[in-house]
Amino acid sequence: MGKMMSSLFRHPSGRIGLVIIGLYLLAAILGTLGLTPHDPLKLFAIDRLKAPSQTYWFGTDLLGRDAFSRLMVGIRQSMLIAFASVAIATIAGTIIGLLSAWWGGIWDGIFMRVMDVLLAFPAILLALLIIAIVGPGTMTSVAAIAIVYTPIFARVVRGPALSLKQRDFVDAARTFGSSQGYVLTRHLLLNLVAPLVVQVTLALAWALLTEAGLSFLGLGTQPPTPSLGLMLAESRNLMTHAPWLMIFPAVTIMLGILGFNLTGDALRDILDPRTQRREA
Amino acid sequence: MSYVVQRLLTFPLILLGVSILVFVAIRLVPGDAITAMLGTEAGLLTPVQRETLAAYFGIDQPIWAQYLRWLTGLFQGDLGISSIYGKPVLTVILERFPLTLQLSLMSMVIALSVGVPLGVLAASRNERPSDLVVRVLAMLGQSTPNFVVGILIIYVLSVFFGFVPAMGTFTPLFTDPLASIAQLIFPAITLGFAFAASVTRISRSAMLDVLSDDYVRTARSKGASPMSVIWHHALPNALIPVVTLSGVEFGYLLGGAVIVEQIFALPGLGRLVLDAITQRDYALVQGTVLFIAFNFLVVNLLVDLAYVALDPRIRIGRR
Amino acid sequence: PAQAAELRMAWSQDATGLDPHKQTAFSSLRLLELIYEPLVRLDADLNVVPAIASSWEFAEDARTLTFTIDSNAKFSDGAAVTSADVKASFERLLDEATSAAARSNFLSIESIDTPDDATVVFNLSIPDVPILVAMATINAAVMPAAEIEAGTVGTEAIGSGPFVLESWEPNAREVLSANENWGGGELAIDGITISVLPDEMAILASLRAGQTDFALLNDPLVATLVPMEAGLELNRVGVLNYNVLQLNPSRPPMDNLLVRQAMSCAIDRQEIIDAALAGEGKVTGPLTMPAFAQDPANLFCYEQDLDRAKELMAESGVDGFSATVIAATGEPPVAASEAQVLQAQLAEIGIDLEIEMMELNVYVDAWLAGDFDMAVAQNGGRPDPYPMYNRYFTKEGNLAHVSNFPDDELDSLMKQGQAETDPAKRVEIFQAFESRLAEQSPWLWLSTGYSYTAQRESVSGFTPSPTGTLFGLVNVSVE
Amino acid sequence: MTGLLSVRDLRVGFGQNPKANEVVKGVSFDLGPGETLGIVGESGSGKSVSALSINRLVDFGGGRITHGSIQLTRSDGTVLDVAKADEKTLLGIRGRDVGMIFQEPMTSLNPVHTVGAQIEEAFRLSKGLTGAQAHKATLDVLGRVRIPDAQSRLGYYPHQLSGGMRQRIMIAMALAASPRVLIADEPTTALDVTVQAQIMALLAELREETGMAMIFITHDIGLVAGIADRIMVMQNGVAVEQGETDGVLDNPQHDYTRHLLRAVPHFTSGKAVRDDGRRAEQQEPIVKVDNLVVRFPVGKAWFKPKGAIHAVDGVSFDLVPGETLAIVGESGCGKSTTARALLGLNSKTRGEIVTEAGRSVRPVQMVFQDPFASLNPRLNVEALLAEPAIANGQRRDDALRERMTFLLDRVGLPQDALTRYPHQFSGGQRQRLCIARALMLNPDVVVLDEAVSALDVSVQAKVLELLVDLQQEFGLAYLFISHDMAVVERIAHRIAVMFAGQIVELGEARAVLSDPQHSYTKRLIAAVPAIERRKQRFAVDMTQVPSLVRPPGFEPSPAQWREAGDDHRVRVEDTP
Ligand SMILES: Nc1ncnc2c1ncn2[C@@H]1O[C@H](COP(=O)(O)OP(=O)(O)OP(=O)(O)O)[C@@H](O)[C@H]1O
Ligand SMILES: Nc1ncnc2c1ncn2[C@@H]1O[C@H](COP(=O)(O)OP(=O)(O)OP(=O)(O)O)[C@@H](O)[C@H]1O
Ligand SMILES: [Mg+2]
Ligand SMILES: [Mg+2]
Repeated sequence: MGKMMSSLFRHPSGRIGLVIIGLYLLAAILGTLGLTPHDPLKLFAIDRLKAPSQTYWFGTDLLGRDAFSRLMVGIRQSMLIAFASVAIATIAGTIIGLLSAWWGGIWDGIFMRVMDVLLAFPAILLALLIIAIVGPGTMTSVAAIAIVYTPIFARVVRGPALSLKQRDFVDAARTFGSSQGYVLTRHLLLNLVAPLVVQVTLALAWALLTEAGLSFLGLGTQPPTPSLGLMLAESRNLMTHAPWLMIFPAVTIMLGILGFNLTGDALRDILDPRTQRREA
Repeated sequence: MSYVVQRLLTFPLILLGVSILVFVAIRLVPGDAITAMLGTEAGLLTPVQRETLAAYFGIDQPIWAQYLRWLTGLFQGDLGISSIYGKPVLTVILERFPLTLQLSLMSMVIALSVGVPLGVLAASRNERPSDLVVRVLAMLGQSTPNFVVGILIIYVLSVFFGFVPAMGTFTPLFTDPLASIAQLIFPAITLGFAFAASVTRISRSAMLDVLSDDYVRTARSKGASPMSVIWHHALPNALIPVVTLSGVEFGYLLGGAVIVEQIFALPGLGRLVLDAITQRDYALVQGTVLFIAFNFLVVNLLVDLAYVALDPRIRIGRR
Repeated sequence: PAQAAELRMAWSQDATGLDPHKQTAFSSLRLLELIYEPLVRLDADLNVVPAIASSWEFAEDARTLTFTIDSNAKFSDGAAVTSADVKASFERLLDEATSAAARSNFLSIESIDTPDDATVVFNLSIPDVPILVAMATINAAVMPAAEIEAGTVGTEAIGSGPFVLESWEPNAREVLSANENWGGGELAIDGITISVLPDEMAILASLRAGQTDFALLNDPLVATLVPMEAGLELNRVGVLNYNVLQLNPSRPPMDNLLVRQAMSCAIDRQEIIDAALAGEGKVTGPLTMPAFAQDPANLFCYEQDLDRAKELMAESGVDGFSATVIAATGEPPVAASEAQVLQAQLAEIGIDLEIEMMELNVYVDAWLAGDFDMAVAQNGGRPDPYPMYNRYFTKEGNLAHVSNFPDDELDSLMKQGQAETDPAKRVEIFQAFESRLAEQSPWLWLSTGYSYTAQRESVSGFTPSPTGTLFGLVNVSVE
Repeated sequence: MTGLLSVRDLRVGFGQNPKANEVVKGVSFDLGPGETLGIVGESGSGKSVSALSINRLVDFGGGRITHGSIQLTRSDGTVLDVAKADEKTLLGIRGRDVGMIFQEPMTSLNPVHTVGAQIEEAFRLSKGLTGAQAHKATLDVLGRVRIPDAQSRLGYYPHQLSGGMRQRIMIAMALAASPRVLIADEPTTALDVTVQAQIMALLAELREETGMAMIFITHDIGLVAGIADRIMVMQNGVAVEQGETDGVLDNPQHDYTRHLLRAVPHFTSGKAVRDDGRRAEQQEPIVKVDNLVVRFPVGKAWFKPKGAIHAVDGVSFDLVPGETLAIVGESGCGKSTTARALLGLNSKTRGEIVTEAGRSVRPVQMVFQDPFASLNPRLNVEALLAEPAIANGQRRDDALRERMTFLLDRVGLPQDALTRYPHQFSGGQRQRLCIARALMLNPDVVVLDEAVSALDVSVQAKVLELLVDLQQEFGLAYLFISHDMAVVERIAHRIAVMFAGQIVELGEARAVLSDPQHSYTKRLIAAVPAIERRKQRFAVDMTQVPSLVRPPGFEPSPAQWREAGDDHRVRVEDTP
């Protein structure tokens, strides 16, 4: 892992990506610790819709809250949702994809048909329904995004797992009589780390985007907690009054997605066997 | 073609799963057609009134009975009646579908006609300045949420040009092709923006892979010109990932683009189903979701068939 | 009129149906008011004025109400409106199988007589003065007896109103044309095309680009942008609807009067208006109609008084608490902001509010079940206090389980108000009712807002109304 | 100078700084019209890079000619220095003056265009032929490369043709332009010996017909013997020896050439077989395979299979401790399937496999062809070696570690190898690792499926040596699967020849190799290139390997065996 980090850092776009993600994590941590310039929830009644200034770096919103502080907390919220949902989707999808490939036959059929159902189900609607059932909120967004991404991960894992299953080292393990658990974890899963890591970074970018979209539709994070999409949605009608309220969250979302995409790309380069061979 | 038949035979299974899922899910959502219609005034209804309405909306029976009734109807080609529109669900869907289809097609055309040439250009000038510019642009394009693009487009158009694309209703392509395309061009650009960026990146990397393949070297050893090497020998081999991406994106687009339809006030499938959910039009939600899922499956099948057309090596059914 | 134009109108939420007896949604009412007519309607000052009926009269005991039908009144198919149509319409409304929510306002009707084609007599079981105002809504529209018989109400939309519905694509567009047979006079426009543009910023863009002439706006924020645009005008009129923080007095500690009063004292209503509503609103007590309302300054603790609030809190023995407040997403558009400002204000006296935003229907479901600690709500107002609060604050009110506040005094004041025919005395009764409500604070009334329409300069002649009706469009002309 | 091509002090480098990363370090040679130059050398010695420099294709791989000249006499008699020519001129050189055929016939043909279209393109580019003319020319050239039924093959895609067929298409494509120099870069390495023999014969014939000059690149010095006029030996980017074929082969000057000739196995028709460990008369077999049948259903169309691949069809053999049984045969004849069935990796359709419980619970272990593919790249050597033991209930204790270090030592790997990962070893070391791992459970039988085929020739020799040592030390029995007759000759005690899923000849190694009885065995042995047979000319034998797909219910006729010697049995052939 450390090696991956250092090669990421040597990769030109990987470095930019890591720096962006690093800054976002920093903002998120500071936001969580409450180390924001102002209280993100505090209403400064006399300072509504103030343009960016020395006191309020990114201005204030309609309720007179400091936009910069809210952005920091918003980053935390968006990152939290992105990481949590992708983590769940990765774990669930990986397990399903692995077992589907390994067991094959009827199980593969069943698992994959269920995944097909989820895939064929319009993603946003799936999210909408889940949210409508459980009520909007952080956890719901996490669940909704996770459910949407699980089948994608299952597919991403199943393909390579199927070909790994055919690989000689798996056959070799079978000639020793290695246990299923051992083969699944050490031979399949361990070798899936590379494609998974790449997929995870890309999924993080998508999750960030989806979270923003859901919040934009009023279905994601709920006030007063800020999230990037929510801030954007709230500022939508103020576009002409107070453009900064829109510009900063929009740029923040873009940069965040950019950060994940860049990292994902760099990882893909680094983990690509062809490049590896070239380096070796 | 028995593979196609085989695939088609899995459709009912998947659609059955989708239908059960949507049937149960939509009923788990609090509120029903009655509260959707009457809001808080629903509290003024007497029990008798409530039952009458429930019977009217077909939600008076236990859920499995409702499902059976719906399924029976389905087999007779009847998706039920929409409570919002008072028309057969299928009719309503088919009224909305042309817009969504046209919008999806236009976005895809934009994405492909911008993305593929850019990607090929970048790949053939690997690591040179033009490649870097294309890569940076594509990366940024991919990172821009489409609602941001849409809002900006409307804002710029209306503030600086005093113009907005027609909103509210849709002029079908056959009624007035120009007006129809003019109406959808900006939404299509909005949707095509990130899509084009993805296509650019995918075609670039696929081209790079292919350009180092042996048969490209063979073509060069025959004395084929650089143009011919790129377009005739390399590109057809690089198209598979582009087709995969386009197929997936197109499949999603056919499900309706809720946010863009909202911003541009377009009556497409996305808003249809959103409205159906908010107004608890169960039959419409079920019908639309099933329709979208069906389209998705068909598009996926077509993508698989496209692979075969693109790459004779691919034996259908073996993935 | 020659060369008259059609009016291109936009709104963000579409009507949900065409049966005036059943529809209660804001947009549905606005649409149906252009197609159907009730016996009487309210003018911009909330006076009852003729519609289908040219005159009416209450008997002394307030138990008989007689209408004379305007001889000009005709349905859009050319047939004259007769007393039989009126009778059939009200019988339909009262029939439980119709499932009309407004039925509850007309339960006092015992029988309807039609001595001749132009006269309708309502015989009431109890003295019921507010029934006249209740009839002044489109929920009591008169429709052809033949249509009722044929069961085509809600699909055909044949009414006696100024416009005829030519086509309707739900959530997309409706096309109205001028009704040549309308008894109310000549129209200056040929028709109206209403487009549904779900995003109000898009409506604004469309107005700006000249694609829309006239629009109904919900979001005060968007409305405040209109005057800044060259060539656009904003019509703004105070409405009867009120924003309120509903407490649930059946749940502790809101069952404690002192806690409720402390909350009432702790909030700064004007600040909520300034912050959450962009200044677009007026502080109000429970009564929002000018004819009954009293100066809010007279009501209990209507000025923020934190010291008193803290005292009351201390006295109540409740040492701060946490509760959940529900609010509907986007309904009204400012609900989330309101909740956030309330949250900040109540935190001052140790109340920790958690905001739970819900999709509208989910919210309605919870609200109807009375399943909440507190709710940010925007409730509809009526020109008369009786239909407005009877449902909540009498013991047999249909929504008594939502307000959860049975109170003998409120109950009896309500009953008196219903029977009293003398307007001055009625005002007195209901002001007492209002004071009691404010003092008991089962709910914390906050503000009333405005109804907004925006139009291009080319449009003239529109008069807005506190009921929100767009009936004023009958006087509109487009250059 | 009258030469066609004259290369002087060619230096080629890669990357940002080509001068510092030179892989060809000053190569010079001449080629006259009609002459054939063989370039031999180990993998990575710079053979391909030198060849690709001649038409400057090396540019597209990121290579740069840093020094030297490549004087090419063009058809109009002008002399061009290819090393300095611009891209536009080079377009005219490629194909027309210098044609190329490559190693991998599958990947070197464009998979999305029909072979006809690809050949026609070559005609269009070089001779400007289009339409009917091009079509006719294509048919002609297909005839010249002996492709039967050319008309219908035109519409085939590369994947629909066999490897040998594809390589002939490649040759046809190169011939289309009538090049004056044909560069063949390992054109037969990926092919079976019999197919290789066909292609070699074809190339020789065509060279005679057209009079073109040829550069033939290979790592197998035995192969050039039959075709080259001159040989150039390369090592590390330098031509270490150059001269007339006979001179180089019979009287090598450079150490490296001598090494190539000596250390690398060359087929000698049974003269080099082992003479240790003859099978004792009544020795009990440790493994006995009786009438093994393995079938794979194909084209499953709705429940009912269309037929089956009869991958192994009634194979019987046995194996006694300490002996090596080699299974030889062409690609796809069922060698691996037999081995896998023995290990339970494929389920058998019928037949019996009896293994005597010997020293271990798992008496049969396997070493796979590709050492890299059979070692999980994410596990270190310790984990890799421990796996078999742990899978069989042993604990990771000192005893286990001791065994690991013992075996590592035994296969010649350093002690510190335990903490390293597979990619940190060379190919030969990796294969040693695999062997050590197979020995972890102390088996009686080791199945070696093409276990040395992926290794470089000199490494191959060392691994073979190790195998023999281990066999003697531990009394192992080997089932050695290979298509390389030279290797088999050196390790096998007995040989089973497989053809189309069946054993057609089985017996003592020397007998089978020196006196093949079955027609297939004869063909196989005749096709093996050998230095001693360098003057021998093959007839172009176009026999195709029969398809193994049979209709459902098909059963082969029972085998009739004929004794050809003491321990030498041959399947009786149906005389057609
Ligand atoms: N495109 C390239 N970029 C960098 N290095 C290269 C490239 N092509 C070849 N090389 C290096 O040049 C050296 C010579 O390679 P070359 O392909 O000529 O070997 P070869 O003798 O043909 O070997 P083989 O028998 O494996 O084909 C090798 O070390 C190889 O790694
Ligand atoms: N799992 C399988 N499913 C279907 N067919 C198979 C399978 N494994 C092998 N075959 C087929 O069985 C036949 C014998 O294959 P096998 O791998 O045993 O050949 P081989 O002699 O080892 O060839 P090579 O020298 O190329 O390794 C081939 O035609 C092959 O395509
Ligand atoms: Mg080479
Ligand atoms: Mg094999």
